[in-house]
Amino acid sequence: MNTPIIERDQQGVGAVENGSGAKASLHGTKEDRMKIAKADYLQMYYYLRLTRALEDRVTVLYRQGRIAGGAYTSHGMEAISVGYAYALHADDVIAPYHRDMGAYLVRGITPGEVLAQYLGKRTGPTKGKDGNVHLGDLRRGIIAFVSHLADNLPVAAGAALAFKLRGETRVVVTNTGDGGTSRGDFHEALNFASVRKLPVVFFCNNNQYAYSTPLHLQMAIRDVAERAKAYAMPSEIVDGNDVGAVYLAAQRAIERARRGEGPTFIECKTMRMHGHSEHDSAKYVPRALLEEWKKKDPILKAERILREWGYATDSDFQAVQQRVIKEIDTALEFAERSPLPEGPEALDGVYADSEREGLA
Amino acid sequence: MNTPIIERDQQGVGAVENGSGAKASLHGTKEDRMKIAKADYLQMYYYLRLTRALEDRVTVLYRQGRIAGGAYTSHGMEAISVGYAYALHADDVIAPYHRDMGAYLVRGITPGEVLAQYLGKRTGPTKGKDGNVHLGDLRRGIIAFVSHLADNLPVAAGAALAFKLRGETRVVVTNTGDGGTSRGDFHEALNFASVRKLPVVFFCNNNQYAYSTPLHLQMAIRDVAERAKAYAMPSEIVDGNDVGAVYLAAQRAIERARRGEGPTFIECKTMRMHGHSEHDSAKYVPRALLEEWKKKDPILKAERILREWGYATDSDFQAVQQRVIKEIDTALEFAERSPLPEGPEALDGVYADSEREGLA
Amino acid sequence: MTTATGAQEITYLEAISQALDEEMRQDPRVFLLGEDIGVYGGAFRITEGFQDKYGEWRVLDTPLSESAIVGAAIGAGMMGMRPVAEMQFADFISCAFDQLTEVAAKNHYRWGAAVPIVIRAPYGGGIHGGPFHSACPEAWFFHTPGLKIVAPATAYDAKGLLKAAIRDNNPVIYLEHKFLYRRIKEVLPEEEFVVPIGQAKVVREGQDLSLITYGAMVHVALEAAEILEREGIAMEVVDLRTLVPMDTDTILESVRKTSKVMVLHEDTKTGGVGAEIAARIAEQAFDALDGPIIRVAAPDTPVPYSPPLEAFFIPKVDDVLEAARGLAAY
Amino acid sequence: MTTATGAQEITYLEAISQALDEEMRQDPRVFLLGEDIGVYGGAFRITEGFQDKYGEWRVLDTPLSESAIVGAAIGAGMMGMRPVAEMQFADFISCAFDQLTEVAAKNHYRWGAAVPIVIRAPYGGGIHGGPFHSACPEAWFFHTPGLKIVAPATAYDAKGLLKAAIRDNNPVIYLEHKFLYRRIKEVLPEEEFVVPIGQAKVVREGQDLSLITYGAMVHVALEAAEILEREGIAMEVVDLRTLVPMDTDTILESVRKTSKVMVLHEDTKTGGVGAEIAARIAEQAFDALDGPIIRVAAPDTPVPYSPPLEAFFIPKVDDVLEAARGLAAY
Ligand SMILES: Cc1ncc(C[n+]2csc(CCOP(=O)(O)OP(=O)(O)O)c2C)c(N)n1
Ligand SMILES: Cc1ncc(C[n+]2csc(CCOP(=O)(O)OP(=O)(O)O)c2C)c(N)n1
Ligand SMILES: [Mg+2]
Ligand SMILES: [Mg+2]
Repeated sequence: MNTPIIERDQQGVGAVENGSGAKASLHGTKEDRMKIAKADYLQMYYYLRLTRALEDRVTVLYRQGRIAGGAYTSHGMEAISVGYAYALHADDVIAPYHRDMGAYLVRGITPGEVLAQYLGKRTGPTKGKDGNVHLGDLRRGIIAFVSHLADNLPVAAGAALAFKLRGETRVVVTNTGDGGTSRGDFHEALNFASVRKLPVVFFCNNNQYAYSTPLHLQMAIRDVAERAKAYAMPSEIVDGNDVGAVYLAAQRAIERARRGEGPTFIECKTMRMHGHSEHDSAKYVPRALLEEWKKKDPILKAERILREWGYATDSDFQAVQQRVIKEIDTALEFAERSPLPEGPEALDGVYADSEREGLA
Repeated sequence: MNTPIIERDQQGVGAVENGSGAKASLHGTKEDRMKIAKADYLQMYYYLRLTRALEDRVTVLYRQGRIAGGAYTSHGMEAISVGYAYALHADDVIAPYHRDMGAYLVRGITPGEVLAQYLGKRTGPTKGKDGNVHLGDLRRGIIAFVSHLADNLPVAAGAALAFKLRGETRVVVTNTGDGGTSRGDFHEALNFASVRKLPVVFFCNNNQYAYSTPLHLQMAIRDVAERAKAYAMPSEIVDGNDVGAVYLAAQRAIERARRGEGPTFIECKTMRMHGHSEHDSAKYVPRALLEEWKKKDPILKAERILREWGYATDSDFQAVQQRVIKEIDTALEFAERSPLPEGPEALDGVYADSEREGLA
Repeated sequence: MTTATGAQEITYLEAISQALDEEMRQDPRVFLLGEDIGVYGGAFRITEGFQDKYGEWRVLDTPLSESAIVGAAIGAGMMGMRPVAEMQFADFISCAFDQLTEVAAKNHYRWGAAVPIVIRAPYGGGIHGGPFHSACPEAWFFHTPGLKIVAPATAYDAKGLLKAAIRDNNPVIYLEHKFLYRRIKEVLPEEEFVVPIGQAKVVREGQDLSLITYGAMVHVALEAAEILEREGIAMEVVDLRTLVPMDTDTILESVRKTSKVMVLHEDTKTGGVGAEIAARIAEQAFDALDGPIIRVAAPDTPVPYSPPLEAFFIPKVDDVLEAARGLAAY
Repeated sequence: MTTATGAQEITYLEAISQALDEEMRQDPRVFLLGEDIGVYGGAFRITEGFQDKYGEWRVLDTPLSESAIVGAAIGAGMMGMRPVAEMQFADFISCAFDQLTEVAAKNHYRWGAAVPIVIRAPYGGGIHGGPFHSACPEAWFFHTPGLKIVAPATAYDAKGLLKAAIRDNNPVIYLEHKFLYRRIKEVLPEEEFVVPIGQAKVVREGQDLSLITYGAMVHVALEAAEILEREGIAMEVVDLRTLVPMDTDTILESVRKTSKVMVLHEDTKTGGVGAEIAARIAEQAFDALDGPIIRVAAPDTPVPYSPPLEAFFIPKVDDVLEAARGLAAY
């Protein structure tokens, strides 16, 4: 069996050549600086902070026993979903997975809606029908996550097919975990998208574990990006903790898709810093590994770069943090004030009416 | 979209370097001659002839309206299943697909049983329950084909897992079409087998079409062997019309598996010379392509090599042909004489008794 | 065949082609995807010539990937298209099962996203297809809230229900019976028509007992009714046409009228659609019943290949006659 | 908890672990495979410590691939092993559906190859799991000839039926109810025991009406029976324990005794197992019936997440009481 990718990762993914032949993105370079405007970087920083603060609050609520179901966070991986979502146009579409809170927020789901969803309130995007990160809203271009991992990959390809059929230049971005890439639907989706050159970008959050399963028991390859070769699909490996690097890689792939050149696979190397869900202590993850990755926290990394590039100072960071905490407080108030659905609402909405709903 | 692999194939696969990095096997070389004993080559030749004669008879029966269901042949592709099956030990196991008649015969299924199966007779291996090439018999190490393409790939991996768990050195060989590699189960099986280094060899009969679908609408890669890279699985591309080359490639992979070094993927380049099933005129296949491939017929190729190596002469070939025709005549008599099952037998055998049946 | 008036008789198969053609012509959102539906025109030649007419994107040949076919249909449907996906044989729908039950069926309930897709599933036995080319897959999906299922028995319904399915805003499984493809034909109206989803039809009136059925079995039922008539037993035949949502009213009305009821289907018996029909009657019309609710259905086995086995397996006119005589005498 | 006699009370969850442990100890052919069952001990900790005891091959962590898990179990089973595959949640069995219905279920019928595998499926609601972590998947497989299904309601049956399932030569879907895992316990016999597949059990006698049920609903039924007793209604409760093959005799016997019958299940109503039970009764014991056959089941929707919605969705004691009172008065 292969050794896990961890060792190499610790040397900083972006900086090294990788064996897979996939392009490796550098991060924090001067070249990048020219490509990311200050306002954009600051905005992404804000979303990193907002995501972190929101999910930290979810964790607290979970520990207080106020969330009936499970709770999943993207702690330490926020840069991935913030980065890709920020690279999209308003009429593009995302099909996120369960550690993409940042993408929901960038696309306009409010923290209040998220907390309402967690608390099972009628004001959540699913009106209490579904829980946690199963948020969807076609008006905001968000296809709701389905627990069954990789199920939304063919769906994302199909959404991209609709755009292609209509001659639109819209793009779909979807994401999956390293574990999710082992499912048959991953294969069928990437193969189909590649044969038909569909405008879809497949992200993979490689956080080195799928629940308790380490990468080397999940696949025999070192880099998930190797999977793309089976589809003649261009791939890229990126430091998933560097929001700028993710954003630029996403932009490249999205624009490629928009030009009609087909799908791209982007592996984001990162680390799951919490348990699989908040009930899981993740004893199976070596502590040293977590310590190492704590230093690579995407918020710290963003702050370092923002400072280096002269885009922001520590007081700016504090201001953002204060702002997001206030936003989360307000959001929680909203969620708490919101009514629970009434029992018989369980019967509503199994079928759509004859009038088409949602956005086309 | 990629152009189909056809052009290059016409130059003779074995002889050229291929772009995928997979090993390419040469065929008919002196080196091979040292590796294949005369008796073995002649025996394989006999099986090529037997397979051809049997399936030709099936085609005739089909045209005469004497086969109630469909009929699929491996015409022009007999070298693949004869070659891999001949490379196995008696206690190894195969999980063939629908163009592997040669493998059934090598493993000891008789032409009489095959024809009885086609005619729905009680003496067929499925006693009339199933038709055409859905032949299975655990005592002869044959896992019956399931129509749902690629479904038997995880099953083959599981059989190999049993051998590994028990510390046995037995090996499983399975086969799939180029089309079958697009199914999710293909991906899940190869990934699992590779992670656990299971003693299984995955053959792929790349006959350039899946029903009417040409390779470039099936996958974006040029060589199916590229698929193996997603699993860090060694692969090899072989001239599927050269029984010796297939046999030697199978042998290498089987011995590798037997040594505990894990699975191998072997792509056999070939061409489907009949319609998808005997009702299909295959108008969608360019005639010139078929003409070209007719020259590469595996029986002609085997005869050329046997002659070159001094293993046999034309009169030997004629003797074999006479022998197999007689065998098929006898087989058809047997099948015709055999009784049809009685209606109520339809109710038998849904569940196994408490006594274990079949071979362990 | 042409009738005396010069009107053309159309087979069940042609009716399906016509519906697809008309809907594609009228609505640019409609497109087809599946294996071998383009150049080849589909395993049963339903889309023959379509690719010439509508191009290789609106008649899209896919890789051999049922799950991706259905998943892609779902995605395109949510983005405002009207995909019609073909399973080459209904049997292979098992490979797309997860997409249908977990994604297509639940999306609207969970987050209000309509999934206007049609899955065409050529189903049923009688063609010596064996265990993997003969299945009746309806019961699995019948039990999955969020899906609709239609199963036409005539060319008229085949056309009208397919058009309704394409226009419906929900995932609809369209069960087209392979045995009927070329065996039945009728003259269809020249003007456009749609058969609304959710309406059963009394295809033969009778007062002695009711037979509830659908699909190819409708013809078995009618043949049996004809024979029973001569024996003095008037059997009413209800063709469900739609399985979900089920037209329970029409069923109960018939039962209340005749007081005796049988259910007939080609699918295997245990847990089949017939069980639900029987259960609804036993629950909602018990007072009207004058005898047991009899189910005539295939035995609980896979579909066998060999002709005598298959003939034994599939419910026949004789099976219906025997059951009906017994029930009438009850 | 320890009883007065010093005997240890065992939870439903522990009973499952014990059965696995005993069978693995006794039979080297038995091995486990699934996601996170090794180091982690499974999402519900059923196999905690097993990998230390039996090694990383007999307690095999697989990639995230349900279809491969079931397919591999089938292959290993045919080669003489006794695999027990775990679905992390029963809901994900949809991803392995095709392997179960097309390969596992049909192999013996088609060519005589026994497939001695067990699929453990932690199922059911009441734990706020929402639409993807609460499913009752039984009806899909109930309609698939070739599979067996068991659904224990007590720790005793959980242990005894799992041992029987592992020893059975057929594919058995073992439905373990998540809600019961830590909520029920009992003292189990010290000596080895097996609960034979295919035997229902009358868990409470009564003569006024019968309630047929299984799984977590057995406890709802017993609670309702207690209350009804006080109202003077004696309700008999039958715990099916095995769904396939169904013990129709025990059901019919109870119906013949009480003349009135209800069916209760947590799964959604249309096309559920209850439909078949009702249909069998309406077919085979019609003469004994003194009232309609009432089904109490979840409504035809996915399982909603929010507590008030889920509480509404899952059948409750009150639902049973209301139905029972109505039927008793019929
Ligand atoms: C088909 C399927 N099987 C099992 C699960 C249970 N499950 C939920 S998340 C998870 C691990 C996912 O790992 P990965 O894809 O790497 O994503 P990560 O959580 O690490 O971000 C598992 C096994 C599931 N949701 N879907
Ligand atoms: C899952 C599934 N989908 C569709 C089919 C129908 N079908 C039978 S053979 C075939 C083409 C197979 O092509 P390939 O795998 O390349 O094998 P070949 O017949 O070319 O040898 C198709 C589509 C099937 N058997 N299984
Ligand atoms: Mg992961
Ligand atoms: Mg092919």
